[in-house]
Amino acid sequence: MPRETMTIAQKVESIRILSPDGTVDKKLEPKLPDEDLLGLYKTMLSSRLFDERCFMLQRQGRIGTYGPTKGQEAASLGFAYCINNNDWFVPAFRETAAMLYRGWPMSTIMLWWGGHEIGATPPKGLNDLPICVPVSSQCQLAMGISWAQKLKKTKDVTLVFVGDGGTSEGDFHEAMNFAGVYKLPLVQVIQNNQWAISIPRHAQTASPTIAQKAIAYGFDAFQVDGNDILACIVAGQEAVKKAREGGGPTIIEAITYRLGVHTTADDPKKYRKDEEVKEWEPKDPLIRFKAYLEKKKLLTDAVETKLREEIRLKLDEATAVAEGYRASKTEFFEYVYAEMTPELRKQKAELEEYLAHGAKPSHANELSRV
Amino acid sequence: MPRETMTIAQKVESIRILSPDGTVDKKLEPKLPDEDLLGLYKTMLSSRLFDERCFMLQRQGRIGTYGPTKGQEAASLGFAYCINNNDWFVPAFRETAAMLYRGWPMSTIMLWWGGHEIGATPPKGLNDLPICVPVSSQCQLAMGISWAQKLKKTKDVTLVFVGDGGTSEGDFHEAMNFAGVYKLPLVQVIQNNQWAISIPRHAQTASPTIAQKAIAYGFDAFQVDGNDILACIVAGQEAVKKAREGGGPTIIEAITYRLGVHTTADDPKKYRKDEEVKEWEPKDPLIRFKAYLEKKKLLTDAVETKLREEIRLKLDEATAVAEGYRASKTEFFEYVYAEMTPELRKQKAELEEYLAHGAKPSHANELSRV
Amino acid sequence: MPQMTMVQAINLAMKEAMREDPNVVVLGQDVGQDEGVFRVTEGLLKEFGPDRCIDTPLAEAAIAGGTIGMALAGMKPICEMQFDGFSYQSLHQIEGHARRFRNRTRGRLSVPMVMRFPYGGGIRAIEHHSEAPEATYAHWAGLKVVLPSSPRNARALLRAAILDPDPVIYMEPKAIYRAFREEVPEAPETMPIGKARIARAGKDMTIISYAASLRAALEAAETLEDEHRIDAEVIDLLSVSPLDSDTINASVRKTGRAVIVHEAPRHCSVSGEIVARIVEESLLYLEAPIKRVTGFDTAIPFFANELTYIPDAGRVVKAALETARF
Amino acid sequence: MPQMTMVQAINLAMKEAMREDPNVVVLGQDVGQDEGVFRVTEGLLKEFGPDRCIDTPLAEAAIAGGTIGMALAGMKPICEMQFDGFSYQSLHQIEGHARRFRNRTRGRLSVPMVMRFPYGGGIRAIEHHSEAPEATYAHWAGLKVVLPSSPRNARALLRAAILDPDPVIYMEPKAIYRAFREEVPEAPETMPIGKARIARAGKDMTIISYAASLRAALEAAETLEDEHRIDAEVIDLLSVSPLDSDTINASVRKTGRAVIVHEAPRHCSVSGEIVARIVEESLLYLEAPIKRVTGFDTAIPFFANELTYIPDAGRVVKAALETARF
Ligand SMILES: Cc1ncc(C[n+]2csc(CCOP(=O)(O)OP(=O)(O)O)c2C)c(N)n1
Ligand SMILES: Cc1ncc(C[n+]2csc(CCOP(=O)(O)OP(=O)(O)O)c2C)c(N)n1
Ligand SMILES: [Mg+2]
Ligand SMILES: [Mg+2]
Repeated sequence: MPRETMTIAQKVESIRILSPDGTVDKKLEPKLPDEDLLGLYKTMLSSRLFDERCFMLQRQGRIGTYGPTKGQEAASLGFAYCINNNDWFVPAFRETAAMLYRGWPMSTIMLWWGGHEIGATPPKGLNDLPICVPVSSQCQLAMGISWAQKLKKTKDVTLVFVGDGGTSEGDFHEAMNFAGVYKLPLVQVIQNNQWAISIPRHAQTASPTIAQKAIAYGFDAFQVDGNDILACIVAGQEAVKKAREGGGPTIIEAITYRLGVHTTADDPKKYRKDEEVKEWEPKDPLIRFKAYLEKKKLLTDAVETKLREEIRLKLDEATAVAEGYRASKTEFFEYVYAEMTPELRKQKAELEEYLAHGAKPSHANELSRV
Repeated sequence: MPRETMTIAQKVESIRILSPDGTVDKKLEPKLPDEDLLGLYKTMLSSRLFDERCFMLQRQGRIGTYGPTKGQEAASLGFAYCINNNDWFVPAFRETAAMLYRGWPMSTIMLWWGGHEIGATPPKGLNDLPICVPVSSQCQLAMGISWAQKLKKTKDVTLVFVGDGGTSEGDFHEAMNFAGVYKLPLVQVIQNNQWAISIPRHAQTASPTIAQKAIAYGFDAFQVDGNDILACIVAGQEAVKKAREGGGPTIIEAITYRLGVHTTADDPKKYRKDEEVKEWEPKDPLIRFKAYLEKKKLLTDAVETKLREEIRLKLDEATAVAEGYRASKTEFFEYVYAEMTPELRKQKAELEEYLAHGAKPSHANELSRV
Repeated sequence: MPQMTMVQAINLAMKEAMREDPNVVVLGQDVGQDEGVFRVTEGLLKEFGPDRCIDTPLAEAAIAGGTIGMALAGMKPICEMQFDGFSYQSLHQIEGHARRFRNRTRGRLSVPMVMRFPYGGGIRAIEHHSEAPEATYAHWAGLKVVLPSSPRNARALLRAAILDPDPVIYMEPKAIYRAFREEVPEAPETMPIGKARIARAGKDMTIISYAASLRAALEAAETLEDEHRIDAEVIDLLSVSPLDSDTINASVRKTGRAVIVHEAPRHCSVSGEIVARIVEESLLYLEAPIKRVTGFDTAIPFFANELTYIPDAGRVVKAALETARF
Repeated sequence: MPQMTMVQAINLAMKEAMREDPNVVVLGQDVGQDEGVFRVTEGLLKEFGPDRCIDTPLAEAAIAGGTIGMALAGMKPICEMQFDGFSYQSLHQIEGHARRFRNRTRGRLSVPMVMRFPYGGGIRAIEHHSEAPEATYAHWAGLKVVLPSSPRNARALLRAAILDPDPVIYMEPKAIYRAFREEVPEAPETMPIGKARIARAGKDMTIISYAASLRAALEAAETLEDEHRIDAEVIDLLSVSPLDSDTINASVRKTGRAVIVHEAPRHCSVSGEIVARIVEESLLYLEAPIKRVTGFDTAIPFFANELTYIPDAGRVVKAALETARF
């Protein structure tokens, strides 16, 4: 004062390490063990092929609507790589690659898209929440989980995902503000895939970057090339380290692109040009990472073929497990509370009587027939 | 990219024109007509004395809980001065000075605090919403109103208020984001009075200024000395002009201080030090503006005495009007819908029968006895 | 008279209103370029442009609150929640503001808005896309809560909702969005909100239902007639707030027996209210307990099992027979 | 045994739980330094420090969502909404997450949290501070909804809520926060959630109520006895989800007559549900229509007129006499 332009203390850094043709910035390149690099590639490929399989299952009526993650594999996997099993992992719904890396069985994820609660049941031993549908609501849960981590004086962190569209929700704002106030060990990744169904990024918010929203909460942010898994890993590791050491939360905007449909129920031709997709196709995170690994002599066509074959077998197996799943028709009464109430017992009996007395099952509840 | 600190395009400017002792920054001083300056002072004084009157009425049990605005008169009035009757005015609940300036009868505001719906009824001819209790929810309404103004291609603007605490709510975020996306003619003032009941400003958000939250929404902001009415007016006029000309929204953080209690139900001794209040007392917006007007020879002790007497008479009159108000006991059935439903007619009859048949009125509903 | 689906009928009602009144605008996620995830807003952007058919960012409370603001400022906005399950994100704006303004300003301000959304289960959708929240809205005075059951009444009721001076929550049973076609008159028509319809006249028992469940009720009535010689009257409520007590009670006084069918969970639902209204007015006419065939007091199961939860004709028949044989 | 008010009893229950289990934390607006706007959290910050009694920023959905997250991560959090009317800001987190996790993860994850808030009218508070939203929560399976009526049961029920493995919404009738004192045992005690209490035994009629309305019910029962020789049984529900049908029906089967009293609006409320449960189980025992003495289907009036809206003993007596003389 009296009248001056103020300086803003928070900072936003941008990072890219691997360019689309697989050239690496040597100064920024993280030193990762070879087996990790190959493992990451295998997970990305698994995710891509899982997408294709589910797409087909959906088209054949064997699962319900499916939301592919094609093109965004690096932008979830790179961050999941930075945390361990004690840390919490909170996905939105386009983090298949990260979920596979965390250890979710393919069959479980298939069962979620197949309309079964067992698909929302995290595997034992993982501190993971399941897929979350109400956009951005998971940010509040993750904030609370990281709060518990801090209150319990663990050294654990929470990694949570949201889309570009999700940043418009009140839940995102409130969660970020709390994270800032309590300096929570929270890493908030925003998968900015340029679209929220038909709403393009520029119509979602007037802020030129999403990363800069962190300034509103008093902490720093990264904007990374989300199709560059090395950039995701570097930013993720720095944010996780900061969180673990008590330095508080970080927002990471990962710039990526949804190469496919929003879900199998969507027709992107209604709202976006093919040219735009064509432009992004060469920036595919798999192409880029593959080129990098090839230059490093870690990947050859022979290895790729072998990997694909391994994954195909796993997908066949997962499909069989998922389609073999038989859900009880009435078990949904059993998990409303730890103990069934008298009213629920009555209602369950009512239904059982109906189902027993020759009432034709009104539909198939097996994965293979829905 | 590859790794760099990004520059932020949005800017936050700070403004102070009148220092606490009434010295003016000549370069920044707005040229306001003398009668306007005196009118503003009279409104500030009216608001201050209204506060004192209501405080007394509350202590005597003649109205309910009352929320004083002492110390914050400039931070609402300065902005209300910048708009006209066609513009919309959307208060939170600490904008008494602005409401008086807009033309709300003192008796109406008293009746709101006295527990009567008539107190929430805007005077005819004003585009005003009444006091809003759910913190920050009014920001969404104001956003919608300014959206209507833009869609209808008017040149009108909307002025809306919220507290520092209110900026933590999801509603604030969503409204600001929409305002940015649609470039709405909205001026969002944040009365940062350092407290949200017992929560100090620094515990409300980790962001060093509230003004910088505008960066998250892609537009510019001001941080003004909210106890300096000239600074409020200058920032307000620039923001209103920008809005009117299609330049979109502005956030204005007005730094002020709640010199009194949160409400008459509150005991600030539980959470803040007397010294802090003592520090802020000399920064009182009335002291400062009075000194300025005295230096300009617009105000003398004689004028002040006359003004106070005029206001006292108006307060007496308003108190009499408010205490003379008699509400119908059953009219609350009549405004649920434009037309009463059959069920409501039945319920109303039920109540009327009860009230008619000697049922002792269960309480007094006159202002003077509540 | 053209034949159309409910989706087309709703679309038509919006177009008619938008042509007549420039203050009518439509807003929501993906309602413009994408024409709505169910194509309910097809053609609106094209015909009325982006100032009348507005794509919004992803924030339900802002869509609702912004809509309320527009209505306060003299417009006639129609907002869409993309699914029933996300309308919860905006409840505080509807509860706290939309329903209150007329009363708290003694009629000075009002909120003539419509909030519409796809409602209920049965389309194999993922979590949170199959909710039946009508009781939540109906409990809050100041709102009207409308649930059409066919293309023709969907169009007439949406017109009524748009013309209504108060906020209307309009729930579109998505399971029958395209399930059948119906003749719809050329000229715009309207229907009073709060008036139920006798969907099938009968004398032995009253089956009360609404929205997609009406089909199970009607199918059950056929079975009852064909297989059990029970002549059931079926009432289609169309609105659960206001609730048409008169039509319900007139029927129950005639039949002495009632079954209520809806897919929302049972506890503190619309069916409880209906039972209370019948007991208050017509207790002495009752010849059997009133049965409720509803969603159970659980979350609706994920879709593989959702039809076990949603009442079907078989469950209605079973309850009706128990009622008849009481 | 010490005498205490409900505020003190609730405070005691929290202290007891916090002493026993380090995972129990309390969070909300002004719960720490200020000790709560009603002083319900008095002494907690002092005894347990800022990591156990946490002042939060002003954002209800974050308080609720953060609490759910803490519970998922193994803690036992108790969050406070400052008033009933602001709990609406957090409904989507409660509906969408708190109530669903056990079911959607087939028991793998659960949400052992308590949300507590001051409930109802009668204290001359401004708009949005006098809401009675129990039906909204009760409609959502997976939640338990508890409303105490006296210091002793407030303490026992809050303890039960904290120990409960599922989310409990605990509503504190603020009109009786300090209205009377009651003896409370030295040792912590608990009560089963979902079990109603016979507050007054009687044989001629059943009055069903809960929370602050129970006082109107009991006062009415005295008048009925003294002035009309009607011996009313008064049931205090204590929980509206689960709802204790057995106790209600046992009483109505004995008395044949029932009046239900609550301050929430009537349409699609708890009283409708109670009528339905009685009709389902005990229709043939009913000798008169069941009367509902409730808040009206309007917003609760601003406070100058709120007592006209909230049921008082006179309205209960009137309804009871109509029921008795039917
Ligand atoms: C609260 C809420 N509103 C609306 C939806 C419907 N919906 C599902 S995904 C989506 C777009 C999300 O966009 P973004 O956050 O960018 O994630 P993306 O789909 O691009 O991964 C919408 C509107 C939802 N699931 N939740
Ligand atoms: C949504 C909501 N939550 C809580 C409250 C209770 N409450 C009233 S004022 C207030 C503090 C508001 O702080 P701030 O926004 O800074 O405004 P100030 O009171 O300082 O003017 C609170 C918590 C409320 N009115 N609305
Ligand atoms: Mg996106
Ligand atoms: Mg403040």
